[in-house]
Amino acid sequence: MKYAYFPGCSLHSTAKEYDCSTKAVCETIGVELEEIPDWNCCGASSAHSLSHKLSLALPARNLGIAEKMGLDVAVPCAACYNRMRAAEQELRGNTSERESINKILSAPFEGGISVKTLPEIIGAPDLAESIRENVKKPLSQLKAACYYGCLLVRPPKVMGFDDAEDPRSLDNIVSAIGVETVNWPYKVECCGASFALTKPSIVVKLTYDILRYAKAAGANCIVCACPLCQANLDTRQKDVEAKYGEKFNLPIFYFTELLALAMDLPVEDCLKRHMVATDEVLRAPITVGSGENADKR
Amino acid sequence: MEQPAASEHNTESPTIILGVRTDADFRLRVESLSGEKVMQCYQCGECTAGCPMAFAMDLMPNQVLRMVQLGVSKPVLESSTIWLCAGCETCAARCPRLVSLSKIMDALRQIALSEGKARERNVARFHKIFIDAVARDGRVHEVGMLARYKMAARDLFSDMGLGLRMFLKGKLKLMPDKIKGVDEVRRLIRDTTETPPHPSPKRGGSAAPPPSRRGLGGG
Amino acid sequence: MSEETTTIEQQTEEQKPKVWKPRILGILCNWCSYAGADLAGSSRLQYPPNVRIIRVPCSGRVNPQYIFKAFQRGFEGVLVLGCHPGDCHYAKGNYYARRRLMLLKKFLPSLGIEPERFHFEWVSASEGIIFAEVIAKMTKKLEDLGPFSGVSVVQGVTQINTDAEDEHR
Amino acid sequence: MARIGVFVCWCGSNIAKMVDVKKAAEIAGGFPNVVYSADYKYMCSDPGQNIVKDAIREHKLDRVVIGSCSPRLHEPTFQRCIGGADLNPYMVEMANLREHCSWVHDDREKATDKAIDLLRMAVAKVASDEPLYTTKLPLTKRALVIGGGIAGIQAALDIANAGYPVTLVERTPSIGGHMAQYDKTFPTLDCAACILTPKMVDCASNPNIQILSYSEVEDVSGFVGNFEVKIRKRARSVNFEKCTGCGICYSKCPVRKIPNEFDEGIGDRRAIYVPFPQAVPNVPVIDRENCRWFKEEKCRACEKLCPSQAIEYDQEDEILTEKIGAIVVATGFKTWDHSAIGEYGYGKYKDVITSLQFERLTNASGPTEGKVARPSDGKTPETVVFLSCVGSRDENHGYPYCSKVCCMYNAKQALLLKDKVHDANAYVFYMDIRANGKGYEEFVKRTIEDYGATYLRGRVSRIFESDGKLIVRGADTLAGVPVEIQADMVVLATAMEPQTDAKEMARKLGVSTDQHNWFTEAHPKLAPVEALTAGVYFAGACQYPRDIPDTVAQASGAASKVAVLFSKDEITSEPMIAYIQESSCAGCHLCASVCPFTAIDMVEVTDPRTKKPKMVARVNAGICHGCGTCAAACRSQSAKLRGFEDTQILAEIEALAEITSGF
Ligand SMILES: Cc1cc2nc3c(=O)[nH]c(=O)nc-3n(C[C@H](O)[C@H](O)[C@H](O)COP(=O)(O)OP(=O)(O)OC[C@H]3O[C@@H](n4cnc5c(N)ncnc54)[C@H](O)[C@@H]3O)c2cc1C
Ligand SMILES: Cc1cc2nc3c(=O)[nH]c(=O)nc-3n(C[C@H](O)[C@H](O)[C@H](O)COP(=O)(O)OP(=O)(O)OC[C@H]3O[C@@H](n4cnc5c(N)ncnc54)[C@H](O)[C@@H]3O)c2cc1C
Ligand code: SF4
Ligand code: SF4
Ligand code: SF4
Ligand code: SF4
Ligand code: SF4
Ligand code: SF4
Ligand code: SF4
Ligand code: SF4
Repeated sequence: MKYAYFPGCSLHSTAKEYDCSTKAVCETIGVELEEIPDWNCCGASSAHSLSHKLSLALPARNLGIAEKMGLDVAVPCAACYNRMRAAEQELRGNTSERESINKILSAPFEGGISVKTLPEIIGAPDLAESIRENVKKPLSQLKAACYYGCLLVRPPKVMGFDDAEDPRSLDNIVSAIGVETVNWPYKVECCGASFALTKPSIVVKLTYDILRYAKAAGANCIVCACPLCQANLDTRQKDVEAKYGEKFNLPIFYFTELLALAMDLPVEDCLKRHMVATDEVLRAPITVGSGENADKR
Repeated sequence: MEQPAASEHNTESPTIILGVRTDADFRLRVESLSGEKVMQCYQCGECTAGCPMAFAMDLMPNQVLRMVQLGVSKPVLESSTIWLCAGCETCAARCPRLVSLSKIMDALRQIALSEGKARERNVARFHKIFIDAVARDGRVHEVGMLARYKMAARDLFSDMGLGLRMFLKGKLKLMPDKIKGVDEVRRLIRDTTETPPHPSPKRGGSAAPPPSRRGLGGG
Repeated sequence: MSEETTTIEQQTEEQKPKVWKPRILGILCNWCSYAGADLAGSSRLQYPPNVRIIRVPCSGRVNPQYIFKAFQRGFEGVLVLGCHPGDCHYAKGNYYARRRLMLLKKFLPSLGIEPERFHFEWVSASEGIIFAEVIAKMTKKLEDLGPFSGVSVVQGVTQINTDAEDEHR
Repeated sequence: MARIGVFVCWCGSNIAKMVDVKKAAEIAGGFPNVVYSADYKYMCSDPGQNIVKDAIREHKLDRVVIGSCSPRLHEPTFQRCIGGADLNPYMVEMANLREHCSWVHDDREKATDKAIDLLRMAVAKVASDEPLYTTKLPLTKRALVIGGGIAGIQAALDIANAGYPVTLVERTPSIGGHMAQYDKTFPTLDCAACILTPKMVDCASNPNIQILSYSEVEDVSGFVGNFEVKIRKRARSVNFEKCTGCGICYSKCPVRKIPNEFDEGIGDRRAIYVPFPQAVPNVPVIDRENCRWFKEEKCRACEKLCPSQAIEYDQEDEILTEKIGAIVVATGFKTWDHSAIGEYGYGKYKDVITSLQFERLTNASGPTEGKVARPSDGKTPETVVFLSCVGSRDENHGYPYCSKVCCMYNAKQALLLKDKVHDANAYVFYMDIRANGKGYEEFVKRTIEDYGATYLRGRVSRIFESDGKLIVRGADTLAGVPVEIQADMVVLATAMEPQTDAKEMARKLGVSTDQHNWFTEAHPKLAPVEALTAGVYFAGACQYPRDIPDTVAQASGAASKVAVLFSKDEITSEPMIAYIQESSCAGCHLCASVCPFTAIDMVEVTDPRTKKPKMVARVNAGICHGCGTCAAACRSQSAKLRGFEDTQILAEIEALAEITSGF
């Protein structure tokens, strides 16, 4: 299985840990990733706030290059996935728009490939075996609230790989490595990522609700698949705690980090970058001595 | 920051004059930009009920749509709401009449920008700076963009602690990547936006605010 | 008998050089369109006197051969009017009519008949005004088209309605 | 040789002013086969009609043309008139000289020309008119009512009381339908049992009504007055005659925890059961899927305990064949399954219930004996939220239409809640309150003003569980704010939708359904209880969501239609219907496939020439409405329409071909 890999801007900076854990896990379970050469930013929520056409054109360039590679695209970042997938769907259906954008592109996109998100790829049934084989240390000390956020599942007609109101893909993946998952109501609520810079007070409120419900459901960590969600929940947690006077101490993991941990892959560097310390939950009620090994790394 | 449009709005009578001053084209313009049929909405309020940002908005999402139905543009284009919509698509996924309010919000932001009416300037500015950054390097370089945004927003000190923490954690990269195909990206941006942003010629990004335009960086 | 016919022919002979007027055959369904034409009458609407109306129970009754026959017999235009979709007294006779007559319209050019000479429309029992307008418009259209030279290729007709044509000649 | 008379009417000055009636009559007198022509001031007046009658006798006329007003006005008058002179009434044609000529033209010369042409056409047509006769068909005066809800019960009682026998077929073990599930009914809060059970008992005791419960209609053939219906009587496993309804069997059956369909799953029943205590007939059935004897060949407790030896494990389904004259369809509705809505929890939260379940919770003879208790823990809820339009007016998950009754039962249920649990909070989310019936608006007002239910104008976007509460996130669009309610129970007014087998039933009956599978009436305003298929009528919520008053009105309407049909001894069929010329029919089935009334069957006949069997079309005179769609479709001109033969219409066209110049 081989994919054209689109890391997106975040995975090259704030979300490096998502990038390296993704690469490590994919290599281990036999998913080959070839980075799209010279890819550009997908435009994020800014492009479609300014011009609908721009929100199609920026992803189109990447899609065109990937089509030249002859590979479907693997996108780890939920926000990039949303934009890339929306553009793919619209450009495939809207010939005139596609043609007018293709005129500007050096590698045109004709609709020959499609965009997939990492939970969709890794959660595919045919990889289940490979994941199970590679699990060295089941992470049964974790009780996770899987957080999908908005962009991974909505609009359901475009994203469509998982249920929009009660998605299960991340739950299934982390269950396979021994993590217990909780049933909680905030799986798909928005964290306000696009206001991370401009409206911090809003983000703090939204983040608070998410953390609160995760904690109430008995989770000791949150698992996500989006650098924006991770950044919000992780970096803002201190502010939330300060503002609402409530301690959460909920580490926010990328699901790939957990996979890597369970597969005993070197992810120490990743975990160091977390704002909310991870060692406590990972050490917690130790099973099969996995915590110690993780610490050694 | 002075907000002339908003104060004007506030002092005006709240009565909506229909039939006389109704901007009949407004609805059609929103419909053509968004591809949504505005009259399909029957004002149930489900969008408002599920909107995660509603608590911060000045007009509720369904009210925005109502105004568009009536063809009343001013209060909508000058609202905070259209800038506070996170584009989370909760409304679109659940609307019983299959209206995508998030697409309509996109359209309204585009109109507000083109008419220089953006009320939440920081948000509008952020989007602009973001695309400027893409135009500059083809990718977004967080530190450079952040710096430019902070300068433009005259908001240098908030979040300083956070930034420092992130920097120490190795989360912020100092030097930007620039892609080879940046000219192609610039062309894409120029050809698909009504008023293209002007990428600053200097690499690495000076701290200078982007060229001022009414309602955007001009402040 | 022969005397009277002569009179008419003389009359029409006299008129002919004055103004040429197209001749229109109208086939109307009993429940909606014929009633619409009646309403035009009770409302005293004026329309050109060139249409002759045949009443049928339903537009679904209209056999395409009637239209060919009318053109063959020198009518310059043929109109079929029926109930609006959903209003058909027989639920869906008008749908069959639409399907059939749209097909027929496509056929007309191969017979040397301008398709504009045939018109199919929905007219309800309350649309007396529309009926009058349809007649006026049709008349104008046919005047613009000018006299009809007659059916040129007859095989087409035979293809569609072989038996019928021979039986009724 | 035909002998035609032409009569031209002046209509006072209405026609005469614009048409030279004398000239027209004179010229018409010279048309082929015309032996007499006349004009008169008012043809429809008695003297006018006498002129026609006298001329028929005097000039031995065998057919007549009247040049006057629209045939839509006076055709029956002149048919009667010539019938009075011993002509077949169908030997008259009318030329519409008034509505289509004198009233719409202002050029006297041209109008006169046109009038002459119209007479010419009528003469050409009348020449080939054939005498037509109405046919008499036999009629079985027994009605079939399908579905034993309030609609079926009312229709059956009305027909029976008009003196005609009725077979009432009900699928479940008891008649009563949805209404039997309710405690109170809006807008008067009548106790449903008090007004329904007497009717159910009347049905059972009426000598004209045969109730076949636990039965289904298998097949329907034939046509109005002459249907043949096959009914499957499912094996009850209890002898109907012997059972006394003592109830010992179901109080002792060891299989207990089967969710009772009648209680909407809130209460339980046994393997042998009656759905509710007041069931009619009060004879239990054994649910063979759950009975231990049928599953494991163990038990037979009911057999041992039954004091009347009524248990019969070896009963089999029976097929009855009945001759039926008219059919009333009263199969009612079902409610929409809200587990399609993810934002309301996909039907997973125990305390998010449907309105039908709430009805059972408030019913004094229901599973909780009328105590409002939430399903999860049996506690009395303090805060209950009612949601309108769940699956109705919702193109995203459900149906675009309004279910019409939920606004009212929401009000009823909010009121009942406040009545039973005084300090409970009742919140009703609504988009519009559709309270359009007698006393309805007042009822809603009472719920709000006197009982203190809180109405919120908006929809709910999300329901989830947290900390033992149901969090309901909605909006109040009047206040312009989002609203969050911590509720103990949420009641969903789920949409009414057609029965799952409605399409199948429609196929059996030869009737049509709309895009959602509601049965389609013959005309939305003027024939709301009739199907397009003669002899089939609709009653109640099988046609569209409706409440009990409307259902009962429609059921009585359907019943009176049946009584009107049965009041005659034979069925008179219209003469202007289709027939098939079998000698030329190729058996291609085209006519049958286009007939809107499925009036054409294919039958096997012996070809008189080849003496071999062949398939031909045959028009069922009882069903044909005379639209002529078949006649236009037939390639071999074998399907024909009396009164509008191809020859006649072509003759009308041909008649004008003589005129060579423009009009
Ligand atoms: C929650 C709720 C509360 C309501 N409250 C009120 C109220 O207070 N007041 C009011 O006026 N209205 C009320 N209504 C509306 C009321 O239920 C309907 O108007 C009424 O039940 C319609 O009666 P019906 O006989 O047409 O249909 P039903 O009651 O549905 O009866 C149909 C019968 O036909 C049977 N059947 C179905 N298919 C077949 C088949 N193929 N063969 C044989 N039998 C078949 C069914 O088993 C059933 O017995 C309420 C509706 C709901 C959903
Ligand atoms: C503005 C308006 C628009 C409407 N549009 C529609 C529509 O589009 N579709 C629809 O379905 N419904 C419509 N309706 C409703 C519709 O008009 C009624 O449903 C319908 O007319 C009721 O018919 P009726 O025979 O009961 O009463 P009416 O139409 O009121 O007829 C009653 C008759 O009885 C006569 N009468 C009264 N008293 C006596 C007496 N003492 N002795 C002898 N004769 C008497 C009256 O003169 C009258 O002729 C509309 C109503 C209104 C007001
Ligand atoms: S949910 Fe849809 S129909 Fe309802 S108010 Fe919002 S946009 Fe309108
Ligand atoms: S897309 Fe915008 S308006 Fe819609 S729910 Fe999300 S934030 Fe609210
Ligand atoms: S028959 Fe018609 S046209 Fe003649 S008098 Fe009577 S109403 Fe008038
Ligand atoms: S079957 Fe027997 S035990 Fe049961 S109710 Fe009838 S008579 Fe009583
Ligand atoms: S035989 Fe069946 S129905 Fe009878 S008591 Fe036993 S389980 Fe119940
Ligand atoms: S009756 Fe009321 S609750 Fe029911 S669908 Fe109609 S508007 Fe909604
Ligand atoms: S369409 Fe004509 S030929 Fe065919 S079955 Fe019917 S009557 Fe016979
Ligand atoms: S005339 Fe109409 S109803 Fe009668 S058989 Fe023909 S198609 Fe059917």
